[in-house]
Amino acid sequence: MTTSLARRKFLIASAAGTALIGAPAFIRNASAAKDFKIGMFYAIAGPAANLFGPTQKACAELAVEQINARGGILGRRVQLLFANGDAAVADATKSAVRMLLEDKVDFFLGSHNSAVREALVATIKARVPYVYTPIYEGGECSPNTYVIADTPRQQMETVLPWLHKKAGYKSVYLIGNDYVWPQVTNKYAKGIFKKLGVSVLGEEYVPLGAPNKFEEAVTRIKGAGPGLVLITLVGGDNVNFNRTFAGFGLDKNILRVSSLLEENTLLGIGAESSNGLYGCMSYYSSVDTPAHRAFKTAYRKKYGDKAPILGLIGVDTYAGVKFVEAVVTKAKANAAAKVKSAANGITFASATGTMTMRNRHVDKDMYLAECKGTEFQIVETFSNVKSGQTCA
Amino acid sequence: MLLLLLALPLALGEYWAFQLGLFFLYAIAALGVALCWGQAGFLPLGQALFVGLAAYLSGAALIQWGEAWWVFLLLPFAAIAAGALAFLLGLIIFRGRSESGPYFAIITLAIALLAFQVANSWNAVTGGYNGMKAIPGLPGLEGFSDVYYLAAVALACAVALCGWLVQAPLGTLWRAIALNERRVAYFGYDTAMLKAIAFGLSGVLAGIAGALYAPQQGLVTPELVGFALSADLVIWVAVGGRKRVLGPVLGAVLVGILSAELRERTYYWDLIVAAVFVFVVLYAPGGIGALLAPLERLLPGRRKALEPLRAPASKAPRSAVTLAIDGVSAAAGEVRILDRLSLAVARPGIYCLIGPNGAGKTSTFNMLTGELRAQAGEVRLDGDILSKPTPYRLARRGVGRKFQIPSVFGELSIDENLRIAVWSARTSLLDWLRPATRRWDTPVMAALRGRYPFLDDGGRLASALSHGERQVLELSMALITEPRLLLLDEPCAGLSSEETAQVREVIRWARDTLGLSVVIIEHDMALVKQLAEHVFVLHQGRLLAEGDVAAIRSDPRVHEVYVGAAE
Amino acid sequence: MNTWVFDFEDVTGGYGGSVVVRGLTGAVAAGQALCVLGRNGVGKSTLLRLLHGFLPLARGSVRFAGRDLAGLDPARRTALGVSFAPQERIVFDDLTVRENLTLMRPGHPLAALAPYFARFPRLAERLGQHAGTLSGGERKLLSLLRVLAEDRPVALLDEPSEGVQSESVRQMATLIGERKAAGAAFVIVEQNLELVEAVADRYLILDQGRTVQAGDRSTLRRAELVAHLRV
Amino acid sequence: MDPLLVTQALNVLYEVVTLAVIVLGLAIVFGLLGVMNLAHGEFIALGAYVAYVCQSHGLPYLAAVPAAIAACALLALPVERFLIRPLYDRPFDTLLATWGLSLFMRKAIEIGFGGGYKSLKIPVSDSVLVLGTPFPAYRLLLMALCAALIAALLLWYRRSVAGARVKAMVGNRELAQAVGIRTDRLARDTFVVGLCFAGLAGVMVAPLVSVQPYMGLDYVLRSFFVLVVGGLGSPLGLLSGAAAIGGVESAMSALVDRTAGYSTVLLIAIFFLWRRPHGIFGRS
Repeated sequence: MTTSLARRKFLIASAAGTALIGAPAFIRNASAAKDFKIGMFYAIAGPAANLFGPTQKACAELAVEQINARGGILGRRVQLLFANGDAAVADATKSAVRMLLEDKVDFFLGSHNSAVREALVATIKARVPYVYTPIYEGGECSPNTYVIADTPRQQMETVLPWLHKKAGYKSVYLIGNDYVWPQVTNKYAKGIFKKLGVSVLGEEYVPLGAPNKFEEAVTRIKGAGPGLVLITLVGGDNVNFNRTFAGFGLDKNILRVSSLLEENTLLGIGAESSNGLYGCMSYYSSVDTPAHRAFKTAYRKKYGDKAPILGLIGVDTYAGVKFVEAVVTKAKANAAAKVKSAANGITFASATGTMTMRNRHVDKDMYLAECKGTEFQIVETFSNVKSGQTCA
Repeated sequence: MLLLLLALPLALGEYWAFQLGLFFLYAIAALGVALCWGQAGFLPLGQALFVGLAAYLSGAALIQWGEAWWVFLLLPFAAIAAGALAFLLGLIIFRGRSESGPYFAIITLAIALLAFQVANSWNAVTGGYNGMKAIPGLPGLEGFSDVYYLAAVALACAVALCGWLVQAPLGTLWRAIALNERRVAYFGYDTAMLKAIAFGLSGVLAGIAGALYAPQQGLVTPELVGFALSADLVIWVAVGGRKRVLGPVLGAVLVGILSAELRERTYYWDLIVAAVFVFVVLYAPGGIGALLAPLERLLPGRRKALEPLRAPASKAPRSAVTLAIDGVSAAAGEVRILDRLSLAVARPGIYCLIGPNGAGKTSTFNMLTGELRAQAGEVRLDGDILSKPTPYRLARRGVGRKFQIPSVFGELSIDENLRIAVWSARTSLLDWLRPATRRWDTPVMAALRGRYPFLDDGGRLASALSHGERQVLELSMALITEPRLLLLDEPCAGLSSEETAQVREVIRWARDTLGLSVVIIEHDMALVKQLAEHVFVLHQGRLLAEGDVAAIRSDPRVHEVYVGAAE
Repeated sequence: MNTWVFDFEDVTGGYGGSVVVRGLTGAVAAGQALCVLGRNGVGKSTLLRLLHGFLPLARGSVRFAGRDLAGLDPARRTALGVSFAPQERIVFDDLTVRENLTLMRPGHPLAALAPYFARFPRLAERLGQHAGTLSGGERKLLSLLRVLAEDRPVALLDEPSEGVQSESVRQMATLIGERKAAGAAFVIVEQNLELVEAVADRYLILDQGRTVQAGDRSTLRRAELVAHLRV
Repeated sequence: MDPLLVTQALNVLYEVVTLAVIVLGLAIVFGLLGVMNLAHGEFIALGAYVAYVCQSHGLPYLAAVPAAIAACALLALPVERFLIRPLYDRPFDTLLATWGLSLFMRKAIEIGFGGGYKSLKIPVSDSVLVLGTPFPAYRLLLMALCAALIAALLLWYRRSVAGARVKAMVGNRELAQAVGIRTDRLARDTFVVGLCFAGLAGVMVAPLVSVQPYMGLDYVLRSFFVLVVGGLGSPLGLLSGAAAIGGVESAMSALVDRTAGYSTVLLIAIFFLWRRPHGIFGRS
């Protein structure tokens, strides 16, 4: 009875279309008890909100639409509740508390930075399972926490040996922002360089959140003369560095690999400065697989011409929601122990294919992309790359 | 009130208790910002530094000893450490430069930016970018809403503390500094110390917020040290109202919670906040707190006038003063203002300093009090060479000054103005905190009240006084400090002849009762004739002539500089 | 219809709401000088600042060529034809002597000032120097020259002779006399009797913000003035 | 000569000269009028976005110059009238009001142009040999343009009548009124010109940096530091401040790394704000 009532309300709301978007929120609350609620953190307001936010939301909603079309999770309609992940940690914490206590969400999904992740872990305290989606430094093994993200191993283990084989660089220079993700990535990369017999000519970090310029660093790199530069700069620093690098003409002789190079950043770097620049992540919008073609068709169909630009940070929420569906369906509950045993070895859909959860991280396909203008051209696919994480 | 606060979580539920608890903590830090900005008149723009420091300390202590009940005893130390750092920083900065304008704000901002880099890079200690994690809750208070009670009690205590400080003599002195710091220094107060105390207390308040933030959140990240929280605190204080005790609390709780709730739902929220902020700065400097004013008036229990207390004796020396200026030269830019000036005040009495405009009369005073640096020559006070004089040090040695344009503290009441003078050179740190100090009275003060009945109307603001009354008030304040040497710059300018006569009598009375040496810059020759026991005539930065009035009048050189060459 | 080029009536006002001068009335015709006399602190400078719009009038009116100047800021009064030389901060220290003289008359040849420079050769020698490097007396001369160079119908001068050597004061008096002959009117606040006696056509003696004596040249008595100015 | 040394020396020079141009607008507004404009960086951003719009419409790069000046002037006029003029002589409130304005402008730019990075094509993309070492041509051109712009402004300030009037107003506002200068209008015009220079600086650096709504933050604080170290109101101060802040940051970045450069600049700024607020040459 209540179920059919809820369904009818849902149908009415859907029929009313976008004009009534404000109203369903109320109706959803009325049907709160039955829906399967995912509390999702993404960039709603803040510096990253315009970069990633719309994609994060669109991809998650696409996944939810597909799941609900098939009858939801365990017969329950899936509902997304949103909170800002591009916020001060205390703001994220209070949103998590609200979702825990008032909304009583069944699962948490987060696409945000590592500091906010630590805040959510500290707040949720494993009471509800939590899946974290964007690229990060690895090492998250808190109980009842699952990670879809690309890890340093998945990135470095693929791109560095491949480029060494193809381009034969003999030496390398490392530059990154001064915080944990670049440091951990570089530590991992240096292990690989040692095995490859590549010498590290320099390693430097620039302050996070400071107005950085890169003329001096680029000149230093020019003097060191490496065959490859490994870039673990983020955001505007990544843009500035690469524009300066090419401006000084270093792009003609030195290869670059950037660890966090998605579509927005490449647009900022621009076609003039992207020659000889590579990236290695689990998603590029130019990946050509049957699954991705289907994904993109569905995405275009749902959002039309004004669809937010596709990129790794954003699309990974799609896989995140699909993981929730797969694991809860298999476990038949969201209790911690059941989810944990169901999760290990489970395979679920991503935008480009499938991923497999092991040790609460995923084995996934990685793509090596070379920048051609402001587009990524996939030059190699690495299948089922292991995360290198060993969470119990 | 407190009961209402404690009952709130039962009505609103655990989530709101958690949320309110956090913003109560922010409100405590905001109270500190308001103490500095609304009371003492300087704006700290990097206050998060102290919140963050205490949070890291408290977090570390909890991680180390979180199981033990006595960890509660450690938390105050985190707050005190933050306060100590603030006090030291304040003392260093304020000693280096006496004013507290926007540059102080930018210094604190730059320090906070540096601290952010340290917190972000020093992985081993702070946990770096991802923060100091797995901080346990306080023993027995692990629930989401449990810290709420602690925060509510802490906030109530902080509000009470601030309310009390604002009422205490310290609050009066802070407000006086905000209005005219130089004048406060001329009353013999160490203004740098007073401001550093305000900054230190604001650090303690920020520290209390930080110390409780760590167990409430379970995580401390570098952004807690950074600019964003510092900026939010300032916006909350501005919008809430920086001059009222409850203003910052209103700002933090209302604006803070509205922002937290609406930012992610309202696309234009940041635009709205920016516009409201600009509006408040431009048109409503009192903030929301100003709306409370009518309510406050309704509250009963206005304090009755209390019996005055006899103030202790001044700590400044009491013996007669000797002053000798010997060959002093000084310049401003290219223009020579004092040119080998020599004059001496050897025994108590009334000395007049006259001369045409630009002769260097006020400059002589400025040179004595250290505002104009002497390039050559020396000044001896009681036989000791005065090197690097400051208004504060001179006041401590019994030298007072009254300015030409009356510089009483306009936004303070007559009573408060007089008290600042009474406390001069009589108070210790402890007295600044004791309300009883407000009742101090001295025979000189009583005598002046007798002469000038308007001084008894203590509640009036000094800005509401007439020009003549302000002149008298400032002269009274100078006399109440019971100086040995008093420098008066045109004490009768703009007074009616009746008022002039009264001032003349008061100066004579003060000389007789206090054994005072008075040096008066005066243009009114009638007054000079009536008052002066000795006259110095200055011309082009030099002593042209000196002697009694009759000798000066008959001096042809004096005649020439005043009226032009004789035919 | 009167013939005054500049006149004021019942002028009352002061700083920040306090009243320093009360009910002052005076007038000057073209080719005349009105001297305002009195001890320091009686409100002479305040009067000039009220006349030129730096301070608001609490009561009274100021007219130039019959036009009421109420509501006009100092810059507009100057543009209309009333020059003003203040008592303090009298020149632009950061500008050269030449710039001080030509600031509002770009391209105007300095040659027109040649007769003045002839009387004050020291200024002519220092045309390229910053005014801030001049001595006090030289600055006063420069200030006066600036006003004379502006060549406006009315000039308000605040103690032009202060700090100036007596030889130069005599030159000043001659210059002001020449300009009067050419039809300019002056309101001069002054304490130097020599200058007053040389140029004044009318006078006004103030004490404590009020007029105690006023009249024309024929009633000007040195002894009385000295009594009001001195001990 | 060691080619790296040549390049690093040019980098230091480049940093100093571009920093001077970035500060120019604030030097006018803060140095001459005493207005602490915390929205300075947002006007630089506005100039950069105007350049982006011009370029994306296929206009020649120089077209951005008049466009940016027009945009900044149009915005500066109401800002002066309603935000700055009521707050003269209230430095704290000016600081806070312009800070509010900067928050507002940043968000407005984000709403208008989106939060993503905009990349502008570099108008001149070749390299030029300097003492045998290649150096990017646009950077050299920019240095020349910046130097020319600063020199022109200094010459104008020193030699022109308008410059003399501004100097007169700054040095002695009351006397300026007495000689007939409409100081309120002159102050308004000076403010507008200052913000136009900020926009112009935005146009000049836009091809070399990441253009995004938050870019203004990078410039405003350093601009203040330059002015504090150099001292207000003097052209020599502007250059020496830029040399001290930009030169030290660039040199430390070249010798050690960015962290050293950034921290040194903060420490220098703190020292000057604390001990020598009137700058290197100023009297305390």
